[in-house]
Amino acid sequence: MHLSSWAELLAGGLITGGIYALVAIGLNLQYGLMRIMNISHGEFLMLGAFITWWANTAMGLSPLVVMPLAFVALCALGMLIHALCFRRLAARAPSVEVFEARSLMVGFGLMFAVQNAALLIWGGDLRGYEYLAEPVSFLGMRFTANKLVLFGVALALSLVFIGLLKFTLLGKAVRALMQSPTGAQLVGIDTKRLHPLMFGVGLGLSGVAGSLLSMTYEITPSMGEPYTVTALIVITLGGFGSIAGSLAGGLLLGVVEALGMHFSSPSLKMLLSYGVFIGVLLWRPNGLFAR
Amino acid sequence: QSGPVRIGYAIARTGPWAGGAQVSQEPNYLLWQEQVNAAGGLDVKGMKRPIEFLSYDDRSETETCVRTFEKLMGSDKVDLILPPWGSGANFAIAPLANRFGYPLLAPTALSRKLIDMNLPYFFSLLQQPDKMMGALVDLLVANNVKSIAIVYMDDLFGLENFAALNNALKKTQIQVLDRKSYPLGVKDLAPVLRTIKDLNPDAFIGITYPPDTLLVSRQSREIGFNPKFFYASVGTAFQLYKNVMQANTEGVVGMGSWSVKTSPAAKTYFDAHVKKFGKEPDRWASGHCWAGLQIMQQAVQKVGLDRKAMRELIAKNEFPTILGPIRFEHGENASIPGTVSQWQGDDFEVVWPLNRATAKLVVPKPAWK
Amino acid sequence: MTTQHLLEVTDLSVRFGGLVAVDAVSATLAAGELVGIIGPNGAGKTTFFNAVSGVIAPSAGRIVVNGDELTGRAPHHFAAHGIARTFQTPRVFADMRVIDNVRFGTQFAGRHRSAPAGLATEQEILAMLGLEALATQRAGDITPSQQRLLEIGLALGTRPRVLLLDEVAAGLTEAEVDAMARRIRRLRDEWQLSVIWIEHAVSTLLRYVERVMVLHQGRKIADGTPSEVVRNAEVIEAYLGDEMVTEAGP
Amino acid sequence: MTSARLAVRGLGAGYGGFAVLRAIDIDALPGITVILGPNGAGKTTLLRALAGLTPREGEARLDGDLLPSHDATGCVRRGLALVAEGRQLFPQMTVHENLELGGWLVPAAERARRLAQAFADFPRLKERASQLAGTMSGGEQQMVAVARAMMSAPRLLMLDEPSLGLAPRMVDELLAIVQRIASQGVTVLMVEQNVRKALAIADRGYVLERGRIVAADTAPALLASDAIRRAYLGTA
Amino acid sequence: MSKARIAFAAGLLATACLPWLGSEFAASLGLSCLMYIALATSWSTFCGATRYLSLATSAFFGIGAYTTAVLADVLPWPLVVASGALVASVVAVVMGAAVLHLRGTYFAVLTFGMTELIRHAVTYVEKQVSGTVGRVLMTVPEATTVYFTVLVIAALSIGAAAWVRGSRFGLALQGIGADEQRAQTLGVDTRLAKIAGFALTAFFAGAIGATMAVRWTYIEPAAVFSPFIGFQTVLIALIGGAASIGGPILAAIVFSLLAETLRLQLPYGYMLVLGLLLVLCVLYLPNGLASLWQRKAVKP
Ligand SMILES: Nc1ncnc2c1ncn2[C@@H]1O[C@H](COP(=O)(O)OP(=O)(O)OP(=O)(O)O)[C@@H](O)[C@H]1O
Ligand SMILES: Nc1ncnc2c1ncn2[C@@H]1O[C@H](COP(=O)(O)OP(=O)(O)OP(=O)(O)O)[C@@H](O)[C@H]1O
Ligand SMILES: [Mg+2]
Ligand SMILES: [Mg+2]
Repeated sequence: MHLSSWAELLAGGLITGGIYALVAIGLNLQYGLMRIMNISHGEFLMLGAFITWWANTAMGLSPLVVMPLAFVALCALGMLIHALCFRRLAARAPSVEVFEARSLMVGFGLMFAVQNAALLIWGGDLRGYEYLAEPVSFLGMRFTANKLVLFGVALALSLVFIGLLKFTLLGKAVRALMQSPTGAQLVGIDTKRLHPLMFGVGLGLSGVAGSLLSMTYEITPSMGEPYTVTALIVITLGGFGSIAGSLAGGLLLGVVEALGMHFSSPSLKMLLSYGVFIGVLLWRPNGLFAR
Repeated sequence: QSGPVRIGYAIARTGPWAGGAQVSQEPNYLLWQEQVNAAGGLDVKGMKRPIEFLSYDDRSETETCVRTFEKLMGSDKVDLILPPWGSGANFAIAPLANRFGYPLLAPTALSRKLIDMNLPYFFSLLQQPDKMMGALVDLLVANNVKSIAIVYMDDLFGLENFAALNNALKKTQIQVLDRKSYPLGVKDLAPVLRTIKDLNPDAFIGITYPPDTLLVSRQSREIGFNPKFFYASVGTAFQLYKNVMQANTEGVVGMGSWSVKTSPAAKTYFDAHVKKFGKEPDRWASGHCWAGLQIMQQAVQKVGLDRKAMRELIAKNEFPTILGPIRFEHGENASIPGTVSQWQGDDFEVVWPLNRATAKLVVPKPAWK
Repeated sequence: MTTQHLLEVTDLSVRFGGLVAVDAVSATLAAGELVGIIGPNGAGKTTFFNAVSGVIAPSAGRIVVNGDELTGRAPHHFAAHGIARTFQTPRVFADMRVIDNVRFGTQFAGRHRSAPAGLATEQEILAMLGLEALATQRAGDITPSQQRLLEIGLALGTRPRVLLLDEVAAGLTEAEVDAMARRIRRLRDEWQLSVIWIEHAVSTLLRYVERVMVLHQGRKIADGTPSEVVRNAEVIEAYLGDEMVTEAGP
Repeated sequence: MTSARLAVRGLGAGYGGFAVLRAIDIDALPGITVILGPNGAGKTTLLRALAGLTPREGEARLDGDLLPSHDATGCVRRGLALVAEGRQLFPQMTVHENLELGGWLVPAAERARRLAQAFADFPRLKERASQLAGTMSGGEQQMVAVARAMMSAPRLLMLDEPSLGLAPRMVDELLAIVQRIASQGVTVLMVEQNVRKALAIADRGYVLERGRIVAADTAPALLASDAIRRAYLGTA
Repeated sequence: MSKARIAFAAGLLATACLPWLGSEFAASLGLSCLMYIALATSWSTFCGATRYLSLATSAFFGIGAYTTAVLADVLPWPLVVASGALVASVVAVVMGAAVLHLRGTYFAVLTFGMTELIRHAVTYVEKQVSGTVGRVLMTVPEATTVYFTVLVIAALSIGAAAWVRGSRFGLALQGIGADEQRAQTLGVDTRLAKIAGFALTAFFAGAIGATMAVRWTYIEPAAVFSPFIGFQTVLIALIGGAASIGGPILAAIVFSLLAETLRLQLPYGYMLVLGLLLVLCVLYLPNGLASLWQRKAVKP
């Protein structure tokens, strides 16, 4: 294979990896920082995708315009859901472990509900549209423009959140809340505002991911589950709560898959990526990038 | 007796099967019911009775599907049943229907094994893999294709078709440059397509499901892989394919068996479908699904709701349908040969075999735009 | 080998990354001994207990219990060999009743061992600790000081030969610390348990133990009778300050 | 200094209908006030009620400002800090992060200054700044708890058994630090079992028994009192 | 205690009569209740006590199903089911030895990953060996045989759960759930206990998979290793209250019947309603259905 083919292969893997990281950010905020195992993550991603598809096909809006709107809409929805469900759960759960189990169940409930609300509104068949699907050539490599946009946004969002959590106390405050609610109150962290906001942002980011993904993949009401799984794997690999970790973990997974596919076949690739995932966790039980 | 005719079915409205079921099957059921009822009802040996559906979601779960059909046939004792979607569900339901004695005219059961089970009440409408792949290889040979690369799905459908394809290739000089399998739910096939592009085959054969059909098409376009023949099996016949690929559908080949030019009745059906749902039926299984409903309707008209008599009638006679006359042999549709279709302009035209073709094959495929 | 020691620790070291929490400590415990451990905060006392009870694997050194080498084995092997311990921050089973907490050990490490009269049943153990009134309470509902007492109950349930006590008297008033010390003495005197006791209440501790080890920055800097240790200049410098000068003339 | 910094009137508190404290009046001036009492007297409950962690009745004013009931964050905003029983650290975060969060409400510049002060007071914490708080030794965790409370620049500092688990020398150092803080005008309210040492540096003391104040006096007077000696100082 | 036994016996008797008294549909509904009773009960026997959230039920179910697919024509029926259970347990021992040192979400995600790994491995091996992925079951036992097999498995799983709760083994599992290291220092060989418990769970899930497979005629990895089997099991156990025996049983019945009723009565929006009901249930009955009768029992 030519050098340029290699470059293309690796770059393709990185782009896929960037997509994985993008899908994971929202869940990473919710689970990594707040221990809300939002198993309905993929469903909200699906909502973002449907909103974008609908705005594009019905009103002709560009997905890039819809993306911030999807963020705001899902963010608001997230805060509402937090107020209705998770606030009560957090107040009543005797321990973080119990809280996790219960939020998992709420997640399932939301998953059923959201998926089927979408089904009632939009129906069960596959949908898709075309946007920025022209291939772009650079440095002898060819990728579609929408994937490059996806990758760019994934990278930018990851960096923004890495910075936000690194250079402000915000991320630590959110984590603190879960480790010792009393301790957090005693240092003056406003528990009533911070959590809903963070949950909302997490959901908003799922929406952004869905919005962008709708440009390259088909959408159906049941499309969410695989994304939830991907997100979960990526954040586990990178270490819960570490955005940098999941960016690195996502990229790693993308490259491993691309190489695996090249050297074996896509079927073996699944064995390979789950093998890598399990191997990594057995070797570094707290994720690749845990301290 | 003059009450409604009760017809029961379970089909996927939620879960992974819903995408296929909601394109090729349930809309046709609903359209049929509407049309028949609008015409005064189903003709049961001369008496017109309205159709009442007892329809449920099978959640894309075999177990739920089995349980629901047990309820429909065992407890509700419906007059007739309509098949669920997909080979897996039909595998589970066919023996059950046989036990209860309900004719099952399945439009989306694709496995030679199912036919080989020799269940008297089971009828398969869609062309089986050996036929479809045979037709494809004939087409390739006729067009002087020397080398191909195959990508196929890791499930029953993919593997049976792959085996049938290899079988058909044995008698030819065609060289297979690469064969790669992929699993359900794959999200990226670019590395594989790049390898294939470097091998530069005359034809690309994808034995794929709708999401992957789109994936290989999009990604082939992305990396600039444009062989003379670009074949992708399931989903090319869907309107979705046109919606997503737009002008890039031109020249793409796939599994299809009819178009509006196949028969005037097909055109009428097509238009009615578009009118009711605002979307086109797919050019493959939907046609067979509709044909199945037509056959059932004719059988009921002749022998009423005596299901045993219905089975005998269906097994031994030929029925006119939108796809042309259909006759079953050992439960298999013996009338419709394997077919290949191609996107030309806004339609997915049948291009092989020549006696069923609605248009002439365009070769080579024009470049991706 | 002449005297058979119950517990024999040789050159035990525990490292956390670059930090040496326990540094080549050797120590022995004979049957029926009551030994105190003192040392500044972070000296490695708790870590020493962790290693000697199998809770963490040492980085170097050997631990021999009753003639069997147990270095690096899982904690239940230590428990099976008769080593029982308390945790500095109580780790009782919060959702179980107090009495079930004590019963736990009797079902496992203590199952095939006979207990001395007076410490045989869960009730007797609770009575000995003065917790009998709380027997049916949920263990998570009792106060931290009571939980520290219950920690001893958990340990006694395993019918141990060696008891490792980690600051069980923390948070008690002087009078209460004294009562605790007498209770520990009884465990040794009446039931022949060997005890190692960590406590910062030095003046009381030194009055009740016959031997005391001093840890400082992971190393053992002194090991002797209380009166020897309080005169040791290094110990005074590292730990005692002017604490004992006024109070604890022997 | 005449006006009491902290004024508590008629405070009552309990758990689920069961009253632990009744009609408590306390005045604390800038300087150190200790609260003594046997196990289970309600000392912890008193501090938790003042800090807004448990609901209470009665009123508490800090410099005339009403401290809100059952609103810990509100109390912290008004200048209160509590070193709680059980320490309430963030075990999976480093010492440094724990301290930073202690200064959550403080501007960044002030936070940095206070962090430097905390590290100067507790050199051990500086050495271990990047160790997870949950893996620190018992006494070290106590230091983190005290240092964290000081990060928020409180006007009222409440300490629940600050010497718990500390080695004798460390207790002396800690009390010296508390004394220094008090001398800077902070009001310190401290629960201590180490009665002798606590009274030695305190200005005033209250004795709490079974939920009521049974004695209140200056520290020297309490230290001299026979009742106190008998109840809390053992035989020595 | 004896009250519970009487209820158990009565329930058993009633369920045993169902195929004759009720309709085909009632029997098949009963079958699905029994299946989830067995899965949820055996899951919570281990996972409820130790608080290990295992998502591997699908793996064991699928392994059982495949064992049947391979052996159904060779062995008599009871041996087929037993083999399914045994193979699943053996896999559980290997899997457990690898992952049971991890806790919490890491464990959950890893068991999920291993299930997927097994699914892909089975697919791959099948493809290499038989050239296809699915297997068609030609000879299958009578519907009533299937029903009674599941009934026996469910009864055994309840029996096992009751036995474990009163035993030292159960106490060890409980100790592991509360504070594993503390339990170790009190003499529990936690590694052994965990692997044994995990294998026990797998045993029942494997048996159920082996039995239910014959209802499907056609067995393929995507269907029998479907993660939703594992999810539903967890969900039912948690709705019921994983720490009790009655909770998961009741939840299996309530959930199956409710889901089925809603599905039949509200063919379009039922999942929406089901989802909302689930959320409400967690919010207002956070300790599961078991808390309905336990609340009175615990407080003196
Ligand atoms: N898991 C760990 N990782 C890193 N450092 C640790 C860990 N556990 C203990 N340490 C460090 O090892 C040293 C010894 O700790 P240890 O708990 O043994 O002290 P100690 O003598 O019991 O002190 P104290 O009297 O305060 O309880 C301490 O400095 C502590 O911070
Ligand atoms: N969460 C609780 N629920 C019910 N009762 C409680 C709770 N916490 C404390 N109590 C009871 O309230 C009383 C006062 O407890 P508190 O902790 O305030 O005492 P204290 O003076 O701090 O004792 P100590 O010196 O042991 O710390 C005790 O009788 C205790 O049993
Ligand atoms: Mg210690
Ligand atoms: Mg207290």
